[in-house]
This record gives sequence, C-alpha cells and structure tokens, in this order.
Amino acid sequence: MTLTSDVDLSGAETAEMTTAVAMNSALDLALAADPRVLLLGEDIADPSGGVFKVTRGLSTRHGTSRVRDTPIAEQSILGAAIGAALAGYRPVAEVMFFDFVTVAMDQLVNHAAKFRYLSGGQHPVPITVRTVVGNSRFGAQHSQSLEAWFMHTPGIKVAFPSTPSDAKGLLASCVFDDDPCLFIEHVALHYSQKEPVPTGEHRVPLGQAAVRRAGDDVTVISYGAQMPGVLAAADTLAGEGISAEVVDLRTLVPLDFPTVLASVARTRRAVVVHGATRFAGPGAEIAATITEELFEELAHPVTRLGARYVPTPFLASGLEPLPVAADVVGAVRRLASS
Amino acid sequence: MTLTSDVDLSGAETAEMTTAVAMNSALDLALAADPRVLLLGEDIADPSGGVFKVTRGLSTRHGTSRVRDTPIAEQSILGAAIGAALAGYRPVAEVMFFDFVTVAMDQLVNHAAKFRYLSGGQHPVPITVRTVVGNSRFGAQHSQSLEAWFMHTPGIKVAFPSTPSDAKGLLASCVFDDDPCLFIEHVALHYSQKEPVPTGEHRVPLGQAAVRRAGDDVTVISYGAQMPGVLAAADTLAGEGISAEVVDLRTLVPLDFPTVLASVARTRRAVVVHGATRFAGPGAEIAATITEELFEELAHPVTRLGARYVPTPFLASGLEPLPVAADVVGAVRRLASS
Amino acid sequence: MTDTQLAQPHAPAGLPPLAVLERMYEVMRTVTVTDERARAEAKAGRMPAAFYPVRGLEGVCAALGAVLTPDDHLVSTYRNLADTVAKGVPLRAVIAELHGRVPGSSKGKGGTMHMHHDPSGLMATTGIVGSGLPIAAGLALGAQLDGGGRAVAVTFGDGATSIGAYHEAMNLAALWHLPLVFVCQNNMWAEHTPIAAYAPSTALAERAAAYNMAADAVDGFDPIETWRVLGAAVARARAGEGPTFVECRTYRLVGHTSSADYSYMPPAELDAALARDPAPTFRAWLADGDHVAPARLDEIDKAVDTGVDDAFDFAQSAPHPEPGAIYDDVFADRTWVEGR
Amino acid sequence: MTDTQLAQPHAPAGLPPLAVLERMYEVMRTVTVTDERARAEAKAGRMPAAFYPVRGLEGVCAALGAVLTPDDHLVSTYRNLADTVAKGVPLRAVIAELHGRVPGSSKGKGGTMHMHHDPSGLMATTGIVGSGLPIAAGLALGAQLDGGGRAVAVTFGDGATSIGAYHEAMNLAALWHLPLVFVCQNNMWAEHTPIAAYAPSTALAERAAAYNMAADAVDGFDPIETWRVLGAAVARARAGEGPTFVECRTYRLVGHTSSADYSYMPPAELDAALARDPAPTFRAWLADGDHVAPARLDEIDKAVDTGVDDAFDFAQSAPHPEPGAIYDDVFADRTWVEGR
Ligand SMILES: Cc1ncc(C[n+]2csc(CCOP(=O)(O)OP(=O)(O)O)c2C)c(N)n1
Ligand SMILES: Cc1ncc(C[n+]2csc(CCOP(=O)(O)OP(=O)(O)O)c2C)c(N)n1
Ligand SMILES: [Mg+2]
Ligand SMILES: [Mg+2]
Repeated sequence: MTLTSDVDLSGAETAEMTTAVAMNSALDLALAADPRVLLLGEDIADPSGGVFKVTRGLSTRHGTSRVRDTPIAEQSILGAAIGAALAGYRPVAEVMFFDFVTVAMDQLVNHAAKFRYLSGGQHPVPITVRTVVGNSRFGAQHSQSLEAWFMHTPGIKVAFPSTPSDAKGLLASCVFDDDPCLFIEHVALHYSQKEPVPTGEHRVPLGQAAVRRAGDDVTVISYGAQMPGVLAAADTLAGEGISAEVVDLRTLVPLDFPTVLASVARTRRAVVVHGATRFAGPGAEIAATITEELFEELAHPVTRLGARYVPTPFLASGLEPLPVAADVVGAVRRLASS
Repeated sequence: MTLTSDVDLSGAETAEMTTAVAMNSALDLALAADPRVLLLGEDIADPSGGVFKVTRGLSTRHGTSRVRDTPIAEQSILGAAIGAALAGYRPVAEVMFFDFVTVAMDQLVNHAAKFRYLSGGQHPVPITVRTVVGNSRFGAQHSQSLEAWFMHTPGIKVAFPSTPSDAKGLLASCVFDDDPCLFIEHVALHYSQKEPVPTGEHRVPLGQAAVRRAGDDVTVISYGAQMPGVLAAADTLAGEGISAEVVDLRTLVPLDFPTVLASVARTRRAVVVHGATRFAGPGAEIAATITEELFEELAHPVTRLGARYVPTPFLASGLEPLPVAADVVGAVRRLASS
Repeated sequence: MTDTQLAQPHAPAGLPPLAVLERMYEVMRTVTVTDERARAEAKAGRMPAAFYPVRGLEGVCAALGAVLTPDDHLVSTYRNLADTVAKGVPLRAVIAELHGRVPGSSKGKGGTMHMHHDPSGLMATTGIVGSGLPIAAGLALGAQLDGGGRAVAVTFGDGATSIGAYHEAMNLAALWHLPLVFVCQNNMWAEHTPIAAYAPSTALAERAAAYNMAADAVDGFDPIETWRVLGAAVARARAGEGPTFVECRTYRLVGHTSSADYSYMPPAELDAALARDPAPTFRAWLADGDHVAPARLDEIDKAVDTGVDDAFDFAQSAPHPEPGAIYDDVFADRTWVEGR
Repeated sequence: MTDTQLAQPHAPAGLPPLAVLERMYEVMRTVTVTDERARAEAKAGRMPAAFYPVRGLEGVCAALGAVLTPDDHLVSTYRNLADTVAKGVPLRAVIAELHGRVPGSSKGKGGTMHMHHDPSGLMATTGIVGSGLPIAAGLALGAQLDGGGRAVAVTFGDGATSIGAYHEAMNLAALWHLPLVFVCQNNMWAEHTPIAAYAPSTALAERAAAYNMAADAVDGFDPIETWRVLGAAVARARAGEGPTFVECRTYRLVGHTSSADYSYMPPAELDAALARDPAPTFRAWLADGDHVAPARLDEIDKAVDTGVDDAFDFAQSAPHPEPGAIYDDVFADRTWVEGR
C-alpha cells in the first residue's frame, strides 16, 4: 500500500517528489517568499547541498548569505539561529544527525524553548531545527530517535513526517510557526518513496494526525519511519480479516489526542509503534493518556512497541533493536483475537 | 510523619545526619576505602566544599589531587570522568544543577551510557554523576527535573533518594557500581531533614523501592523531593479513613516493578507523583507498565501527577507548577471514593 | 584615570561629553545603591529571589551603556543588574521582575536570571554560563544581514572562557566578521574559585586574539578607559570590521550570591579592590577634576536614591500574576498547553 | 624527507631504527591496501557499513603508532582504520568488527565508528566530532594519577577544532599539565567544506599555543618528520611536562565516506596530494636511500597483502552474534534489561 497524505491535492499542481525533494521545495519556497528565512548548517551550501542533498541548489539560488555553511559547532549553530530569530529572522538550522543535538541541548532546551515564557511573551523564538534519525548502518551514535526528550520539554513543537507530502507541508508550517519547532527526518525516508506533492505553497498544520487507513478492530498509532512497516502490517492483517485503523501522528507536540481517542473509542484496542526506545518513550505517554481517557471502553491494555532497551547494535551484526512489521502484526493479532 | 529508611539499622552505629552530611559521609568513606575513587567538579574543593557543601572537608582530608576543582566546562568534567574510568578509576563528577547536563549530554548519553555495549564489554564506565534539581527561586534554568531523559537512555542507571539514609546508601552503591550512574539530589532535601544514618559503610541496593507506609486503599508511587508531600498527604488521608500505601522508588533505572506491581495488585488503585513534567514524564512509563500488567485488577486508570507543561515560573511570582500535597490528597480521594 | 588616548584606531578622543559623564555616574550610583538594597531585601525575606550582586562592575557597565544605543542589542547573564540598568531598562521593571510581579520586565515569570526588555535592546540574559555568546552571535548575524550599522554586545564572566559555547561563538564571530563585542567582565572569581586556579593562561585577551579577532584588555575600574576601548570596539562593529574581545579587569566586591560568604577571598586583595569602589571613586574624580559640579552630583545622588526607593515600593506593591497566567507564553497559543 | 633535526627539546635524533622503519612501512601499506579493499567490499554490498576512508593519513598514523607503546592509550574517531592498525589492533579483529561479526574488536556490535581494543590500548573511538578529546583528557588524568610514565594520544580532524569539546579539553589538559598529545589530522576538509571556509585562522598550532601548551605543525606526508615531532610530544608527556598539540598537515585522498564524490575538491590540489601518496612515497624513499632493502620491502608487501586477504576472509566467514546477545553489555547484569 502506498502512503498518501490526507491533504486534498485536487486543484493544486503536483509533481512526483521524494521526501528529500519535497523538503527542498518547502525550503526553496520559504526562502523565496520571505527574506527573513535563513538556513544554517554544516555542509548545507552547494556544491554539497547537505549530506542528504535536502538543501541542494538553495545556496546557488538564494545566496550563501542566506544559506550558510557553518563550522562543526552545533551550539553555535543553534545559538546563532536563536539570536537571529530574536533579531527578526526565521532561521532553519540543520543538525546533521539527531544524536548530535546532545552537544547543543542547552541552546534548544534552556533557551529556544523557554525564551517566550521567560520574556513574558516579548521574545518568541521562531526557529526550525531540522534533524535526521540515522540507522544502524552508522552505529549507535547515529541512530537514536530522541523525540521523547523534546516531548518532555515544554516550549518546543515536534514534527516527524512519514510521507513526502507531509514532509513538505509540515516543514513549511514549522518555518512559519512562531514557536521553536524540531523537525525530524529519517534517513530511511529521504528517498524511499515518491508521491505527488503540490509544487507550490503547501502546508500541513501542526497538531493534526492523519488517519492513513480506516479500520474497525484495532487502532495502530505510529509516525515517521515506522509508518511503512505499520501499513504493510495492516495489509497483512487485512488478508487475515483483521481491520486495523492506522493513525499517523505527524506531530508529537502538539499531539492530536482528539483523533487518537476518537479512533480508539471505536476500536477499543490500541497499539502504539515507534522507533524510539520503548522504556519511557513516546508510547508511554500515548498509552497512559488513552488509558486515562478511555479506561472503561478499552478491551485490553494499550500495547506499546518500541526499540529495545539497548544502544543500537551495528547493522552488520544482524541484531535488530526496532519493532518490525511482523511485531505489529503479532501485537494486533493478539489484541484482535480476544 | 518522619521519613525513615527501610534499611535495618539495628546494630550499626548511627548519627543524626542531614542528606548533605550523609552524602558527605558516603563520599568520605569511599575515598578512604578505595584509592581509585576520585571527585571532580566546580568548586567542590575546600574552602568552598561545593555550593551545597556536600563535599566539604573532602579535599582537605583526601587531597586536591583526588578531590579536584575544575573549570566551568561540563563536557570536560564528564569526559574526564569517563576517561579516568576507562583508566581504572571510579570518578564521581558533579554537575552543579541538573539543567547544566544539557551542555554535556553527549558525554553521558553517547559515551558513558554506550561504551560497555560498544566495546563488547571491554570498557565499562563506572562513573557516578551527582547533580542537583534546584527550585524556582533560581528560575527556569535551575529547576528542571530531567530524569525521564535518562530513563529513556539505555545504559545509565538513575537514583533519586528522598532520605538522608538512602542518600548515603544509594550514593555508595552508585560509586561502587560498575555501570554509569546518575545520582540526583534535590536542593530542598539537602538540609530539610535529619535522621539516624549509619556512620560506617552503608549501602542501599540500586533497583529496590521502599514501602514507606503500608496501606490498603490506594498505592502512591513517588520518589525524591515529592516524598515529603506524599507522606504528608498520606497522613491527611489517614485522618479521613483512607489508607494509602506509599512506595518510594529510590531508583528509576533499574525501576523496581515487582514492588510497585505487588502493591497495586492489592490496592487496585495507583497514583504516580513526580516533580518532572507530567507530559511524557516518568509517570507515563510507570502508569503504562502498571496498566499492561494489572489491567484486569485495576479499579481505575492510574492517576499521574507531575509538573505542568510550562517552563518553571520564577518563585516570587507565586505561580506553582508542581504537584503539592493537596493535589495528592485530591487524587487519592477521587480514586478511593469510587 | 588617565587622559591619554589609546592606540586603538576607532578610539574616541578625549573625554565623554558632559551628558554622558553624568549618565555614567547616574548608572553607577544606581547600580551600587540598588545592589545593596536588593541584597538587604533578599535577606529580609521580602524578595524571595536568588540574587547575584554586581558590585565592582559599575564602571564597566556604565561605559558599555554609554557606547550602545537602544537599537544595539545586548545579551547578559544572571549577574545582570548593572547591564540592564546601563542598557536603559526602567528600574521599576527590573525590580518588579526581581519580585515576581506583573509589571516586571518578564511579567514576573522570568526572575533574576531572565531579564528581557525589547524596547531597550536587552534581548536576553541567561543562567547558563557561556550560553549567551552563541545567541549574541545570532543577533550579530541579524544585524549584519540587516545591512550593518547596529552593534551587538554580550557580557560574560572570566569563568565563562572555559566553556565550549564561548569557543564556538568566538570562532563563528571571527569567521563571519560579526558586529559583536565580547565584553568579558573579569571579576577574578568564578564562584569560589580564583581565575588562576582554573585558567591555564589568564591572558584572556591574548587567547581571544588567537581566533583572529581584535582583542584588548582594560582596567574595568577606570570607566573612562573602558568607555574608550568599548567605544572603539562598538565603532569597529558598526563599521563592519568584525568582532572585538574586551577583557575588563575588575574585582568582585561581594560574594558570588547575595548569601555567599567572603571567607575564601584574600582580604588584602579585596581591600585593595574596595579602595577603588567604582561609583565613589568616579564621583571623586568627576568632582576633583571639575568635570561635573558637586551640586549636580548631589542632585544625581538624590534622584537616584529616590528612584531606587520608588522602584522597590512600586515592585512590592505591584500584583503577582493571576494563577492562570502560568499557561501563557509557553507557545503563542495556550490551548494545547492547558490540557497537558 | 629531510634528515635535519628539529629544535624540539625531546626530538629523537636521526632516523628511527630499522625495525621501526619497517614497521612504519608495514602499517602504511596495510592501511592503504585495507582501505581500498574495505571501500570495494562496501560497494559490493558484502560489508554493510558506513566506512570512512583514511587514505592520506598513513604516515601520520604509522608515526604515531611507532612512538606509542601498547600501554599508552589512544582515543580516535570514526576515521580510525589507520589509527587502530598503527596502535596494534589485530587486523582480523578490525575487519571482523567492520562486518559485525563475533570476533570483531567489539563483538560486532560497535561497528565502524566504535572500535575498542583494550590489549592494544585503543580505548575508544567516537562518531561525534570532538568528543574524544575530553575522554582522552580523563585517560591522561588517569595516567598522571598512576604516577606518570604513560602517555595518552587523541586523534581528531581539522574540523573538530571548531567545537566546544575541543576547547574544554585543550583548556583542561593545559591547566592540569596532562600527559596528552593532541594529534590533529588536518586533511584540509571537513566533509565537503574546506578548512578556509570554516576556520577564522587556519594556523591551528598557533591557536593551540594560546592555551599555554606546546604546539607544533608538521608535514604529515613526511612520516619521519612526523615521527620526530610526535616522538618529542610523547616524550614530553612521559616526562610530566604536559600536553602538546601537533597539527599534522595532510590531504584527504578520497571522499569523506566510501560513497562520497570528489567533485568539490579542486583537482590540482588533489593531484598534488596524490603525487605524495604516503605509502608508495615512503617505500621509494626507504629503497632509494638504502634504508630498507628492496627485497625486504617486497616481502613486507606480500605479507601485508596476504594478511589483508586473510582478515577479510576471516571476517566474512565469522559468525554473527546470537540474537540474544543484543541484551549483553548494556549493564553488567542483563536481567532488568531483558524485561524492558
Ligand atoms: C554551564 C554552567 N555551569 C555552572 C554554572 C554555575 N555557575 C553559576 S555562576 C558560576 C561562576 C561563573 O563565573 P564567571 O563566568 O567568572 O562569572 P561571575 O559569576 O564571576 O560573574 C558558576 C560556575 C552555570 N550557571 N552554568
Ligand atoms: C558533533 C558532530 N557534528 C557533526 C558531525 C558530522 N560529521 C562527521 S565527520 C564530519 C567532518 C569532520 O571533519 P574533520 O574534523 O576535519 O575530520 P575528517 O572527517 O576530515 O577526518 C562531520 C561534520 C559529527 N559526527 N559530530
Ligand atoms: Mg568571574
Ligand atoms: Mg578534516
């Protein structure tokens, strides 16, 4: 099954785009539309155009003054983004891999996420931080999915798209949002899928989940790089006569509880699936909230699937820490069969 | 009601100690017992003896070569601790306030927590990182309770004591544990309470919760600086005829689920209370796990009380982001009355 | 104070004009008086705040305030009273913030370490050592992209030169020729640790020069010399000639916080510094050198004292935020926030 | 290569002894051959690993290996093949790790960026730019507390000099006079960005000297000069005279990763560097100067080629970890881990 965005594209001119190309388009349009948009990051300017080529061509089109290569110094990248935001700009900073935010958490957590509050509303920080979850090909320091840390940090929004169209639409929304946004990409999604994406201005609002597939028996809640596996699992399950509703959260802050709860209220069974570590992960919050709201309706406790409690073992080892489609199939079967 | 440790102190010589003094005693004994124990941190040597005086006298007794003042540079403090650990030492590093780990997350998360794994067991990292949760007197950058981030990071143990005796016993266990340990103190507990604490060697094992108060109607699960309020609430509730069992987790990794589940299996009602932000906080994991294990037994969904989703407002503002005893009383009452 | 001109290319010649001299003195006196008062209020329990005294920095901050305009941006630290006053933040807003009240510069929710005042160009203060520097680099990038003419300054302590964020910001500012003045308020102490105990080289300006930026050291107890050197640095920033590092050598005249002790400070060192207490020393120099008439100085003193009393009275009778205000300003929209 | 002696106080005089020359050549040749082979295996899909080529660093690493003993500790980066080989990690263990196999140096779970080999003193490698430096400072603290005599070295790229961790470690090492050698492998590139585009001053050794530590720059394509300067630095560390920063100037002879392109590298620059390709250049010098007999060099070449083939054969036929091994070595005890 192909993922499709829930945004109505009829009327809009579209082109087949990968996620990387769709993000490139969002950034290109933002740079063209608003002189206050700035890009900062390591190797993002041409000829490199970013290690995943997401910013390819942008410095050539918009100048290296607005699409700026930086030294390898993430504290200064994020600090510069925050400062430029205070000066009226809308910086988009790239942290090459999510794991590298660990060298610059202070700027994001103590400053970007708090300045609006600590200034009594005087100093919002409209920055977007783009970052990438890697995979085990690179080992344990290039494959962590740390969104739970930022869900737990009041003051920063978190988007994690799973389709090209959403990647474009959510990135545009982040860039033009007046709050700091963490925009999470996954290396497995950059070039894995093409779909028609509006060539012009396209936004997907922050805080709206998408029902990717309607179903009656069980609700599967997921986002980001787990979505293809979840949808494949739903296909398999459909073949067995089990109808799974699939909710793609798209943003984790704000998290669209109304959509999640409406679905689970109907199916009375839920599975949450993510690539982040299961223990104290995003699924814990989602499961706890569903349970608080729908305790009487639930036929079963919410099932959580997430990465095992281990540093990521190297890909070549063959060890798999992440939930795969078969795990989802198994979990849904267990819920549906009782 | 006075908190007392569950450790049997009969026989052992004891003295009345505050938490700060009890920790000092643990460090003093560790330094005396094992020449590989080292202390690193800002202002920890005499005459300062640490901003909260926890290390007072230790550099005088054990020398400034083993109790070392450092520059204000947390990455190098934690990196030096990790390196010294690889060289065979047992460093105890101080990060003055928990919020400051944000400048050094990389060392803790990417290196300390992963080296044992990434070296195939060759290079354990037996460091202890002591840090302090402040309060809103200092504002939003000196009052964050970030333990959830570390629960979510495979490879690092997390202790958060609530009593002088546990502070001593857990700190000693951390120092002599072969894995990296994050030992969390709270500024409100350093000098708030005295109790008899063994003057000699005293250890509280990591991963064992303590039942502070037995009860039948509701289980209240908490730890650290929320414990005094929780116990006060239990007193109030007792006056109303509601019997609350109070579990002090003491360590969050490993988290003692057997003790928690045994209690809730009996009471069928649970409230989790912590000073960390409620959203995606430690309580989410605890509530989700309880629900997974005891869904059929639970009379109600688990109630979670935690800090509101806001940066900490300045103390003098009078705004209160944390759950207080009255909130606990209210939550327990609601559960018990239905 | 010496009247000799610095070799500095952009150094303003001679002395500041009378209005500037008067304003500098007013700032210094205000800071001295407010600092004493704030510590007393904290001690008395009327101001439930951690407070970081600034005594010793009066001249440095007055000089910085005198060379910046409200359009220029400033980033400061937890030890920000002198910076905020010098930058022109109304004293009432400052003191109300220290008391957590609604008319505070951050509506009472920021507190001591978190002063923001957009109209005066006070863009942020931080409680995390060194973290203001990268943010100031971003403000300076903004000023540069706006077309120049505006300067950005950032203040920080001697201890901050040890931390990573300092290095990254220095490097970036030098690389991008940012219009940024790094004002190192060297008070010779980082909490209870003297500079020689944590710095392999205490030649901070030399270390800064290695980044390939202009760097200078100045006697921070000499407001006139400081004004010249900071003025030159700001002029260089405005002219698009890149960043400057200025080490202002002072001494911390009181403890690290309002409650800290002095026991670890060598008494002779402290006494020598106290003998140069900036505001009274500057006052004497202004009077003795006939730069400002004694009667005018008396007038300023009186106005300052009245202003300080007024600010504390104002603050202590101002309202606290309504409980519901706790959810304001987490995000632009508070709907989702309230539900969590 | 010049035979002139350096002014360096501890510089060993003359040339390395024959055994060292041979070993250096063996290391360089091993690295060159293994690097080519690893890229080929990755491309062919037989080695599912991100791999960071080291071509260009052969001489620097061989020199470093020659001045360290197995007791000395080394911390390296993701670009670690030459460091690990030079430090004496058995090639089979290295290549098996790149293939994720049980006999790998980290039992196959670490991979390319995470090589550890305690018996050889390879204490860590990191995938985070700059992060190895503070850890190396800690190892050096350990060596110092042990009573000295042992040296610690850390390798890192030119790009790492921009990041905070670098600064903090330099500062700490200078302050504590740690027995640490900072080996900057300057290959003139940080991914696709040339050094001049990110460094306000490319005089890296001068910048290092500002920390008040010994600092030197060396032609990293000259293994003998590099051996002398690194030898002096290690001798200084062993003698308790504190840290040294050595900038080894080389050039990256291939792309940033095994899959990267060269399009952004000025062809003339790359060609000039390739003309000095370390292993063949050193071989010619050894032979032409009668330092090592050609027949002996042929022998080494043959042994190296056989050894490399053997290591890849060994690795590719070695077992993967059992599935249950995923829970090993998170903590000392895996009980709790399995349940999560
Ligand atoms: C990252 C970080 N580490 C530690 C602290 C605790 N701390 C607050 S002030 C201070 C001393 C700073 O010294 P210096 O930079 O000289 O400034 P001063 O306080 O003397 O003005 C320290 C260590 C902090 N706020 N942030
Ligand atoms: C903190 C951090 N930021 C960014 C990266 C991505 N990255 C990996 S290698 C590299 C270039 C490093 O350049 P240099 O230090 O010169 O070493 P080289 O790769 O040239 O050996 C970058 C930016 C990283 N690994 N860590
Ligand atoms: Mg200072
Ligand atoms: Mg390089």
